[in-house]
Amino acid sequence: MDRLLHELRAFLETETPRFHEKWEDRADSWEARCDWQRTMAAGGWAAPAWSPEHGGRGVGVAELLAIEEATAASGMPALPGMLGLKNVGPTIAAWGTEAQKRHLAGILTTDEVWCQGFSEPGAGSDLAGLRSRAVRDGDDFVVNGQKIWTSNGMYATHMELLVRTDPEAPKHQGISVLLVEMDTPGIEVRPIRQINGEAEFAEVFFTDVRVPVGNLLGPLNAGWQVTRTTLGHERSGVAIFTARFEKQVRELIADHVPDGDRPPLPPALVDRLVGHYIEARVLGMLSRQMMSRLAAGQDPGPEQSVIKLAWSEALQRLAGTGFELDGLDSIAAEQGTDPGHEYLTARSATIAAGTSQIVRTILAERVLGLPRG
Amino acid sequence: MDRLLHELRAFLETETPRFHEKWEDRADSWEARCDWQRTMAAGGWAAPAWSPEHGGRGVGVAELLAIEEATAASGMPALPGMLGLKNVGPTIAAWGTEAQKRHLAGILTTDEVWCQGFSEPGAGSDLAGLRSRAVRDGDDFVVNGQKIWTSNGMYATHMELLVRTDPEAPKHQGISVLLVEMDTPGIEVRPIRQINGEAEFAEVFFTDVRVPVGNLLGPLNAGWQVTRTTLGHERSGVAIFTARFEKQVRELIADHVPDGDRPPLPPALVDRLVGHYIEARVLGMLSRQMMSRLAAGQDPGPEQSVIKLAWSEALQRLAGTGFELDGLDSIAAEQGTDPGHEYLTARSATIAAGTSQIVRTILAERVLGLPRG
Amino acid sequence: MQTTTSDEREEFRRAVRGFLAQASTEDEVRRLMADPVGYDRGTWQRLTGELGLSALLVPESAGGQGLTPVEMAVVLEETGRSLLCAPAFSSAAVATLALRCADRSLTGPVLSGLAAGSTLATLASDQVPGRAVTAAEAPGGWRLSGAVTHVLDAHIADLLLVPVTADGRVRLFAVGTGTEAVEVHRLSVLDLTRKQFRVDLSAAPAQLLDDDFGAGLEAALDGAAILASAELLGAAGRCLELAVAYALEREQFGRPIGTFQAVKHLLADCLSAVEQMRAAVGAAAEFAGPESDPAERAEIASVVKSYCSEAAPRVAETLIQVLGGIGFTWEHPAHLYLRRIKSLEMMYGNAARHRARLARTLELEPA
Amino acid sequence: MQTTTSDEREEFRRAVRGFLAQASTEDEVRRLMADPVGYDRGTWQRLTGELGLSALLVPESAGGQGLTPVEMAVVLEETGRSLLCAPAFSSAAVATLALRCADRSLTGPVLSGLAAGSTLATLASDQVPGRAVTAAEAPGGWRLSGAVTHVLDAHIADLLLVPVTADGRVRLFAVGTGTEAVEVHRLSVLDLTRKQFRVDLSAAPAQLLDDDFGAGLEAALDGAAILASAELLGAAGRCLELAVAYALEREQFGRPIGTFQAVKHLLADCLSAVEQMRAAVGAAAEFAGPESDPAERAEIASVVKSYCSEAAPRVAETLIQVLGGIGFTWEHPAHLYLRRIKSLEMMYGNAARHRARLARTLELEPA
Repeated sequence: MDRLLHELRAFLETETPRFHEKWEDRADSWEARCDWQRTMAAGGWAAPAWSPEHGGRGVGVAELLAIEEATAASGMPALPGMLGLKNVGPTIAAWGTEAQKRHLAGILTTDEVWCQGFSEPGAGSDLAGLRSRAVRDGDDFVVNGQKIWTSNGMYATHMELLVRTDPEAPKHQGISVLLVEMDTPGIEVRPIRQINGEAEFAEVFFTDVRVPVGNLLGPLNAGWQVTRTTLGHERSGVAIFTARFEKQVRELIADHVPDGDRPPLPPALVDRLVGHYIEARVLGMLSRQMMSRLAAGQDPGPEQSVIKLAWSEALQRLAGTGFELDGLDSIAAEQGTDPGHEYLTARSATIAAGTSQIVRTILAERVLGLPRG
Repeated sequence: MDRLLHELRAFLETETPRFHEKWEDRADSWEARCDWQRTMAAGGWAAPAWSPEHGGRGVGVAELLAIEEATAASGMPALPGMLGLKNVGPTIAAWGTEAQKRHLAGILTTDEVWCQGFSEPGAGSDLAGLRSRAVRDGDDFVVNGQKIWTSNGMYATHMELLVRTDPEAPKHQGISVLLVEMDTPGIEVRPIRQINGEAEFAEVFFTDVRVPVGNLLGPLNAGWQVTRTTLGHERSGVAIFTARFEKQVRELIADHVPDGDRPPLPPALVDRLVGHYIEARVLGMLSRQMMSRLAAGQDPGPEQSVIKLAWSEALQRLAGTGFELDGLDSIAAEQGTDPGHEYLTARSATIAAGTSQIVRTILAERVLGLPRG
Repeated sequence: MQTTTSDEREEFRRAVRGFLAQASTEDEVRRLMADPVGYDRGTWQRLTGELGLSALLVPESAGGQGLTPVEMAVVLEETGRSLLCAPAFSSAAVATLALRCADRSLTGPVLSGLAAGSTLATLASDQVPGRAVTAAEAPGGWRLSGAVTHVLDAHIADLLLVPVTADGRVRLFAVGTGTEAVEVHRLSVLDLTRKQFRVDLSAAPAQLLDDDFGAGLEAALDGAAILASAELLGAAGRCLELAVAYALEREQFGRPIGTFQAVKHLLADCLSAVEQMRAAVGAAAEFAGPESDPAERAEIASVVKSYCSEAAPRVAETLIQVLGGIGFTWEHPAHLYLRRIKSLEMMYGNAARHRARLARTLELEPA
Repeated sequence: MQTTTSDEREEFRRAVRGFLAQASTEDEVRRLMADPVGYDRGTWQRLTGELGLSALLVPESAGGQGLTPVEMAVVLEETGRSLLCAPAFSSAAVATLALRCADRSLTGPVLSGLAAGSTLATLASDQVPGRAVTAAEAPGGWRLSGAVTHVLDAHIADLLLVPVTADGRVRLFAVGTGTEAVEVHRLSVLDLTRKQFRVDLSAAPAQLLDDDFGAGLEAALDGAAILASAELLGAAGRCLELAVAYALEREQFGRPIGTFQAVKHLLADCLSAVEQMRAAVGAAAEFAGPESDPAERAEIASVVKSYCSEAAPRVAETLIQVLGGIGFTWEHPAHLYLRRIKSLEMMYGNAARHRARLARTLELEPA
């Protein structure tokens, strides 16, 4: 582990200044972030958990977390192809044909940018209630329907698409996964503007879109199991969120330590900041417990849903405290600022990737064994 | 109103010293409290809301609240026959035959002490799920079954008993009310010891208990409607709870104002006390709004359930703060004290007379119109 | 001072609600949000003309209706409910109430202008740290210099009402806008339906309205906190309506989400909060005028504003939670309510500030 | 210092749990609650003999097992879970840990007695206000006078461990009980399964165990806070099990109450709390010994004790809420758990005290 981190740090020390020299004030642009991903990929750091044959290092979860923390600490931009690297790539590696596995190289280098077509307007928390349909017609599936909340939908070249292929089967058993090129005729992408003014998601409309049968990932009508691979990977990412959350809390506190310029906070706010600190520390302990269980080859246990639930609620409360700490500046400030932005953004924490209500129901039924209602 | 309160205060000024002179340090005993109720009844103050023909004054809700507040302020013990005065009496007055109405005089004077046999072990929040049965046999009903959580069950001479008289009917439509003498053969009363060590409730067992048909209150199988009369009266009592709650909060705060002997509280506790004060003040405003609506002859609106929900949760939180304010004395103190007593007692606030969960469901379905699940 | 019966107030509420249902539709709110002026003059003229909004709080002696904050609270519950974009809150409610708290002998002409709808005023009581406003008496009259911020609707106001503290005394001045000595800088705002500004004053000519406005300013700010609570109530009440409507209509797992206990209980808690806000605003509005006892007014203002500042955001947040993804989109009006509610939460004292004041009132903290 | 693998610890846990399932049944707990002595000597001998409980934390050099607070936390999770009535927490855990934090050259014989099970000790660190304990050195040795309170199991302890502060220095003394100079007064207690006492010392003969126990006392109290958190975890975990079992079995409105979303969500929140407590106790136990860095120990002790002091009561309260009326009866064990949990909440610093210390550590408040 030490040797690995030593190599990574040396790599970052060499490459970081080169990157900044090249991109200067455009370091946050899409092009710059793609360039950085190519650099990371060349060093074997873009997807270290992938097997070496696909350009990774085959590291375990503990190493992965350490790598992610070290990379985050370098202050470099997030990799633009994260969905492909974290979610789609591992799913293709697990279920794909040899031909399909050729996508992996493109995912590493950003030649292919992947998104996931899962959520639909009529099926929010009830993911399996999706209604987009694919009907076999010769060597193609013909797809009709609509997806929503597609992250990176505006940039993507490819989509991992969840469609209903057997409308007669029980809802979890008639779903398949198709690998779709976004420039196929009949696909229309529209950005979704969020309450914070940003548009990181898209709606994607499919009208008689022809997808070759060879693009079916995994068995026909086994899409639910195939997707679970992906969701599993997504969930283990919560461990990284908690590490970031501890950092966020420490930074917010550091910004409000009284000194010559800053007067002491009102006591109720001090106590709230301390409460956030306790929550963040305990969540960190829970996530390290989960990582060490995973590292020992054990099942993750209930921690991942507990972390998702507790983290998303804690993050939202933290944003509320931040709002209050900013005082009247949270509601009106000089031009160029965006008052209340973080507070608004945090509203999605308890909705995206499973509402808090759904996660509680899952914990009660799957972990505590309470009967379905 | 002013004249009424003037008369009451004059009455209390005369009678209070007489009472204390007579009973001295036994003022809290059952006998003393019965004696006090007889004194109040003689003055027309035991049940001022009853009609004059039954020994009341026919006052409206606003007057009633003012009378209750003035009486509570006098520091005299609570009337022991409260259940009869508040709940059973009005129900008999509304539904009873002339013969049955003769109970009213006994209720006033404590010659009759009434309890209510509603809850059953198998039907807690689901009151209408009761299973105690009464079967007609000649001029009697024969009752078998069990009641639980019967307030005053150990003292009562009579019970307003809810039984199933038609086991085939839908559950709300096969219930009747019987007026039962507690010394009828076949009735066994056992105290229930509570978590705070007290025993203010009883379990009551019925084995082939014969109750004359003439003791049926209201029509056969109309017990659910008959009972609603009583529950309605019980609910309007929440307005008095909120008045007491404001007083409790003010007293707890007054006990912790820093002075020479008492150091200032830690800021987090100051803020919690202020929070309790705000809750209590707002609840008081809500309850005065309800009383003035009732006084204007309008329906009470959703306030009564809102008050029950908010008051019981607030009371429980207040007990938690009191526990913390007492420090280590809440967990161990000199002999003769009862550490944590109020905290333990407050556990019942969100359970008795409808759990908070049931009240929320009622509000959602009956006020907001959400469909039954 | 006129008083109204509760029946009259309900009739008045129906009139205001009916008008705003036509005049302040979601489309219109979104149009005005994006518009730099941010209100519709025709609608405002009808509000002042047909409904007498700007005259409501003005004494009859100055040509107004001489009604009380109780009636104004009815109006503001409706403006909050419909997200009205107009200077009703800034000018007809808060600024007019501030004038009612000042010396009557000097405020008459200003109040007459407000009643007639020919003048718009706004209270500018937030001074920029390090640039506090100072007043100098010159031969041509008073001149004010310094900067005020978080001023509502300063771009359309004819008059800024500026309290200035010097030598332990507070004076209230009226400053006419539209001169070079008054520079109005637009701020970025959370609540897009209500514009806010920083205003720089450079020896701006000013009219003295009250030479001893200390108690008046306290009364005005406490009254404003109560009026803000009325808007919070209206906006939160509407959020609850929207959430209930969605819970009845939206299906998940094959049935309306309103059948799920988790949703029911979230909404029942919102109902409890809204009913408590309603009772609190109703009780506090009786104390929001300058005639009430200052200590009682301060206490009830802090109770109601801290309660509503905490309860209303919970209701708006619950609306978004119940809506799920759709509640996180710009197209759904939920965020417009959340933005207005979070802004009102901070105005005229947030919960923390009012709780701290109550701690002093209750003697739990030193005064 | 021995360390164990997590597999060894789980095996050890199974052994302790299996023993306590037989030895600390609800009937036995209720019998001992009512008994003035309050523990069963036979059971205690088996706990010290078969399971080596009293020797667990004693160094090998003093005849103990030389294990760490990590293993003791496993024991205490189980004693909390089974409401064990015995001096495991007071003597084998807290007092033994306190001795481990003191000068090893002087504590050896006492630790040997504890390891052998022939001695019971208890930490007496709470002094009665106005009657602080003073120590005087006389020809026959030290004598202590004053009063200590909230002393666990003082009626059965052979030794009281009394820290005494004088001239800015803390000394640790051992005071033998059973003399007229040591008067033990029983207190009324909330947690009926663990007796507490006030002890009056009147020139009681005392043995000096550590002449400079300042840092040792800090270590002992922080370690005790972590050990108390382990009992809180065990008791709360059991409350959750009881609530789930009842939710599966009890029917209302014709179906098990565990099918209702409101009950599910209450219990899911409890699961979240228990899992977080478990991770926190596991992490903190590594720091509970005297070898760890004092600042790190203090920080993690405050994090885990404040978290568990708030989370565990929520779980016990939820158990009673889910049980409904039956949870409010003396006959149901729920209140026994609530009583133990609320008592542990207050011991070795409640949440407010540890949060205040964290505020200082984080420099949000002056030190």
